[in-house]
Order: sequence, then structure tokens, then C-alpha cells
Amino acid sequence: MNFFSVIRWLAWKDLISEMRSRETISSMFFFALIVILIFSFSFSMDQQTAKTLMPGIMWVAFVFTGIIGLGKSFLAELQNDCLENLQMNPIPRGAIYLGKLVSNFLFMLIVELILFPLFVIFFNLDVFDKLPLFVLILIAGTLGVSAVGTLFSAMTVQIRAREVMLPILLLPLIVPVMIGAVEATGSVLSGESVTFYRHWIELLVVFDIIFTIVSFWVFEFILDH
Amino acid sequence: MARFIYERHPMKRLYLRWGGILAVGFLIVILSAQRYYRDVYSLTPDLILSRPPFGTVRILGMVEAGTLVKETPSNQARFSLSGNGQRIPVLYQGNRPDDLRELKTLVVIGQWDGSNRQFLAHEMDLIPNYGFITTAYLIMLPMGLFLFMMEHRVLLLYNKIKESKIYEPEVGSLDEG
Amino acid sequence: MSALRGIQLNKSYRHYQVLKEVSFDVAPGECYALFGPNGAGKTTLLKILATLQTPSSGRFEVMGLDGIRDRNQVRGILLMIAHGSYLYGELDAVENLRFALGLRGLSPADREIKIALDRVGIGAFADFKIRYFSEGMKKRLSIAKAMLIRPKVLLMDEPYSSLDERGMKIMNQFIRESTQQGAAVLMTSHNRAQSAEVAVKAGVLHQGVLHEIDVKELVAAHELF
Amino acid sequence: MIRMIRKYEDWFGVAGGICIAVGLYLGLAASPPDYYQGEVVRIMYIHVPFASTSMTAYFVMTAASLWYLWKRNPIVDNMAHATAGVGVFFTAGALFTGSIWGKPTWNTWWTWDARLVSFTILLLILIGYLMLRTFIEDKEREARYAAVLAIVGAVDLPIVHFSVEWWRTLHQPLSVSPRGIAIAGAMLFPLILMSAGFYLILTYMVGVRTQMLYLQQLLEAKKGRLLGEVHL
Repeated sequence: MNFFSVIRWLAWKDLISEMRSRETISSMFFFALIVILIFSFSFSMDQQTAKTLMPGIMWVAFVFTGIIGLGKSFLAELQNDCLENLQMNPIPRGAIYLGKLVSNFLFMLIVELILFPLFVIFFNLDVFDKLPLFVLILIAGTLGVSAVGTLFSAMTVQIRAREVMLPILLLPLIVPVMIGAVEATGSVLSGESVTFYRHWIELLVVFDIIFTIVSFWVFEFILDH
Repeated sequence: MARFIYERHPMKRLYLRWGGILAVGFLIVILSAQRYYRDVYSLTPDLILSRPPFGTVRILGMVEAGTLVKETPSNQARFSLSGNGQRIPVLYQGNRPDDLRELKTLVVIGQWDGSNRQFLAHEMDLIPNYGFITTAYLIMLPMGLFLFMMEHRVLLLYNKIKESKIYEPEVGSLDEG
Repeated sequence: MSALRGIQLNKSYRHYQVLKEVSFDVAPGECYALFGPNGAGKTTLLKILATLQTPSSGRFEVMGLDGIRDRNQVRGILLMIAHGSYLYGELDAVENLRFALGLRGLSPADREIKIALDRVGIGAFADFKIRYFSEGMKKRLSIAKAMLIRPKVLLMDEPYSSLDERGMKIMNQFIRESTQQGAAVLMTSHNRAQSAEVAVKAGVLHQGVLHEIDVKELVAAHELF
Repeated sequence: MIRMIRKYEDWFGVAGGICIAVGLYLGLAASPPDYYQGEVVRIMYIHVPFASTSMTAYFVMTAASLWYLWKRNPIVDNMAHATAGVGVFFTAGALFTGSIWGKPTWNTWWTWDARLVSFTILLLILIGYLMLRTFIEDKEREARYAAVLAIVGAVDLPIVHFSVEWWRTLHQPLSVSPRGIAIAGAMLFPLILMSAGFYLILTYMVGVRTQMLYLQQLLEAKKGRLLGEVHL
């Protein structure tokens, strides 16, 4: 009914806007690129250390770019008071959350999928036989970050010092995602068998489910009195 | 009198209460300092050699390697204890001499025998690390301060709310003319 | 039955009480014009009625529904036209209309949208991005949106601001049409002459207190407050 | 409710003070040193109460936040706010005493142990909570957002704990074991006394701070109403 059409409309609106301006994705992409370059200069890695450090560097870059994208996500709604309009419309608040989650998740995932081949080239990885696993980890980790991030993006966009508050609130909460994603990526890279890192992927999935549900429920209190 | 202070002067009551707590705290500090000098404070071997003490003292040092000789039936042990570049011979006679090991740092308690130039120990103790304990318990100070500030602020606010009057402007606003 | 009724609404912010015991009544087909100096609480009153804020005490009814308890139904009845145009800069005029209507579950035919745009005089700019629109054009687009939605209760925050002479005429024409179709309109305004053409009731909000005045006074009086 | 707090809080304060005083004496002087850890074990009598009270403080804060979202009682929000302020202090105390205890026992100030990491995250969330509250003007919105943050944090903390625990066991076998001390009866009593004292003091502090925040708002409201008459 109305619920899913609202999600579709919101995601459609964000995707169309992004396709026309390319503002968010390009800024996320170049920021991530710079983060990667700075990391590789500051560690002066050889082949072996590169392999051990790579999952951490990759996820730090992804989360930082994610924060950039999340910060911009609700900022666009502030122009022309669009957020007020969303609040005044007779639509379920959870649908607004899910609509924004879809677009945030897609933006982050697109940037990550562009960056991932660069990682493969920069760090000389051979990943081609395990590509589906990597994509699964990417999706699970990104969903975790954007599920919590969309909630806090909506929260911080309406307060002072929003640029500072989003990372301050978000980063401590996504520690489990970081640990799970970095460990799973590292294990896949070092060629361990799936049984050794299955629990990390499970952790990510559980985190995603829990926080999508919790955020979906509490989002009502952010947009509504 | 007490009732008067209690009800009419909440500020005074606050200061009295915290003065009392401060006094008790001060007393505890003095008592524990005394106890520290009696039971915990320990000398080092070089101090023993330069200024031989009287009575029971505590000495902190390390059991020198290769000097420990245990005499099992008589519960005795001989070793030399080193610290600050000096060493003194120790004759230990007491409980659990098995706990003695070479290269172990410990505290021995006993008397200095000036004529034989050796230390007669009857008890030993672990290294006193009261520094850590004291530091950990020092957190009670900021905790008290925090609480004091809060109580003080509450009373100030009560007074302010009681005293706040209707605002009276000096001149009429321009748009009232 | 009244379309919009406020009953002893109070609102206090941190520093001052904005609204004091504001009560009013707008019947269907009526237009109520609200005047008052800057900072008198007009916009706050509208935001409370638009369910964006809660009153500190008191209540209001929209078509007999409680504005706080049944706010989801109330939101379906109300439409607000405010300073913020609620438009997305990267979408063009038609897409913005489709999005706004889509959130309310409406999907008008292309021809209806074209007619609405032509009536407010911006048909020629239908596929321009909103980013390039002037404030007056955005306001006209808002009128087109309201025409398509046909709400039962219309809230307008300074409808005449940033509109040209023709724009004001279009606005008044639209208000007249809406009231003839049985809609209730509550507007705040600083333009006495224009409001007097459509309003049947008027009030002055001064220092948070609402005084009802006669509509004839709107043109006759030298000074309202 | 504020009247109730004002009426009963002193009893909590006095009882807590007595418990802590007696507990300190028993813990620092009367109880025997631990066989393995020696005198250092006395830090336990302050560290364990700090740790358990800070967790309780977060629990209370979450409960108050849920209650606020349900009933919208401003005093409950003040209470959640107060608990966060006091909780920051207790959590920092737990980390501080834990770190000091860690040095003589494990010869390190810090280790990436699951408890330490979860307490650090707890501290960060609490500080973020307090910062968030200072950045919002609208009181009602401030209360709502803070409550949401508290609830999300409460859901997150157990997950953080488990993930760090898994992570630890993977990277280093637990050379530093959790503080498993076989607690003798003579040590148990002062520990219980200190814990009880800390819980009472926590209640007292939350009471005082709730009052403080409530009165601050009252004063602002009072000033504001008077100013409102004259200016706008």
C-alpha cells in the first residue's frame, strides 16, 4: 500500500537528484581515494604488511566516506524546508526512514564497488575466486553503517554542530560492524576456510537486523513529537 | 539551634555538613599516614649500613642470586639482601621460608644485629604497593567535589528562584508609543 | 461543524511564552486572515496546527479530529504553504509535483499537471530544475501543488510574500476557488489589502494574545496593532 | 515527584556515606590481603562498585528514556539527563581504578579486553549524549533525541561486548584472565558494603542532579515568562 510507495518515491527522488548533480557520490569517492593514499604513504608498506593492514584501511576509508554521504543525506532535505514537508505528510515515519536508508545504502555501496577494484590493484590482491563473499561482506557491513547512520543523520541534521556530532555519535556505536567487517575481510583474504569466519558474517547480519528494526521503531520519535 | 540552622540557613547547613566530611577525611589521612610509617614504610639496605637503626624495622630489597641457603629442619634461611647498590646479610627464622626465592624482591622484618653485622629477620612481607591503592582511592576526592558542587548549585538555584522578581524595564519599548 | 478550531492553545519556548490562550474557529468555506507584528507567534501557531510542534497546553480540532491524538489523519486533511517551498532543487517542476502528490497517494494524469501549471502561469518552465526557479515561481508551483491536492484545510504562511501583482491575483483566485469548494483557509499576512479581498474573518495576534477584528477594519483602520 | 526526591534523598546520602565509611575501613584496614595479589587487591573494593554502579546508571538511564518516550514526563527526562551526568563520572572512575589495578597485577595500564572496551564505548556514548543535549535549543526535542540515543546505545553495548570478546580470543589467547579472584568471606563483606554504599550514593547523586536540572529549567521558565510579559 502507501508504505512501500513512499519508500519508492523517496529513494527515487534521492537517486534522480544524485544522478543529476553527482554531488554526494563524487565527493565520497574522492575523499575515500585521498584517505587510501594518505594511509599508504603514512605506513610505507611492503607486500606482506599491506595484506594485513588492507582490511582495516579499507573499512576505515569506507566508514569515513559513509559519514560524508550520511551527513549530506538529510542536509538536502533541509533546503526549502523539505524535512518539514515530510513531517507534515500523512506517511508512516518508518517509511521515511526506510526510504532514506535505501538511498544512503545504495550511495555507499556504489562508492565501495568503485573503490574495491582500486584496492585490489593498489594492494595486489587476488580476490577473483572469492568475489561473491566479498560482495556479501560489503553489503552486510554497509547496511550496518547506514542503518545506524541514517538514524543519526536525521537526528544531527536538526541541531547545532551537526558536522561534529554525527561522527561522535555514530563511530562508537558501529564498533561491532568495524570489527566484524575487518575480521571477515581479513580472513577471506588470507584464504581461510569459511568455518573460521562464518561467525563474523553472522555478527554483521545480526547487527543489521537488530539496528534496522530498532532504528525503524525509534525514527518516529526523531521526526515526530 | 540545630533546627534553626537546618531550616533557615540551608547554605550554612551545607557548609557544616561538608566541613564535617572534610574533617573526617583529614582524620583518616592522618591515621593512615601513621599506620603507613609504622607498618608499611620500609628502609633499604644502604640506609641500614649508613645509619644502623634500633628496634624492629622493615627492609625492602632483592634476594641476591646464589646466596640463598635454606636449613630445612630448623626453619632457617640465610641470604644477602641487596638494594641501592649495597647488600646486607640476613638470617631468616620464621614461617614459610619456602617462599624465599632467589632474585625475588621482598620486605623482611626484624632487628639489626650491630655486633655480628647481620639482620635477624623473623617475618617477611610482599612488596608494599600502597601507591597504587592510594591513587585509586584518591578518586573519592573529585567524587566529593562533584557532589558538593551539585548540592551547592541546587541551593543557589532555590535561592535564585525564590528571589527572582518581575522584570521592570527602564524605558518603554519603542513600539508601545 | 467547524473545519479548524483552536481551543486555548498555549505555547512557551525556553525564553518566553509565545501563545497565550489562543482560541479561534474557522468554518468550511471560510478564510481567516491573521495579522500581527513580527515575533507575535503567527508562524508558531501555524506550525502547531500543521502538527509540526505540540502546544504546551490546549488542543485543536481539524474537521472534528483531535489534532494531537489523531495527527496522522489530520495530516491527510491539511496542507501548508509556507516560506519554505518544500521543493527539491535537482528535480524539475513536474517531478516535484509528482513526488509531493505521490507521498499522498495521488497520481494525477500528465494533462491535469499541465493544466495546473498553466493556470499558475509557469507551464513553460515545466521541465526546468527547481534550482533555477525564482522565489515567486516556487510559490506559484506551490499553488499548483495545492490545486492538485485539493486539501480540506489550507494553512498559508504569508501567501503573498515574494509574489508579483499577477501572482497575488492568482493566489486570491485560488483561495476563492478553494473556499467555494468548501475548504477552510487560515492565512497569516502582512498585506491587508490583498487579504481583505478573500478573508471573511480576521484576527490580530499581539504579544501572544488573539483579538478578533472585523474584516472591514482591515482596509479602514489606520494601524492594526 | 521532585518533592518526593527532596524528601527522601538525604536518607540515601547518609546511608551511603555510612556504608562507604565502614566499607573503607573494612576494606583498607581490616580485611586480609589476597594470597596472590597482595595488598593491591584492596583496589577491588572501589573498582568493582564503580563498575557495577556505572552499568546500573546506564540501565536506569535507558529505563528513564523509555519511560519518557512513553509518558512524556519532563522530570523523568531530567532524571535520565542527571543519570548520564553522574554515569560519566562513575564510568570514568571505573576505567581509572581499573587501569591502576591493571598496572601492578598485569604490568600494563591498558589492554584491549572486552570489558575495558565496552566501558570505553559506554563512556563515549555518555559523553556524546551530554554533548548532544547541549546542542539542541528546544527542550522537548532535546529530551526526545537524547532518549533515542540512550535506547540505541543500550541495544548496542551488549553487541560491542560480545564482538570485542570474540575479537580478543582470536588475536591473543587470554593471557590476562578476567579478574577471577576467589573471594573469601572476609573480603566479600567489605565488597558488599562498598557496593551498597555506592548504589546509595548513586541514587543520592542522581536525586541531587535531577533537582539541579529541574530547578535550572524552572528558573529559565520563570525568567522567560516574566520577560515575555514585557517584550513580545
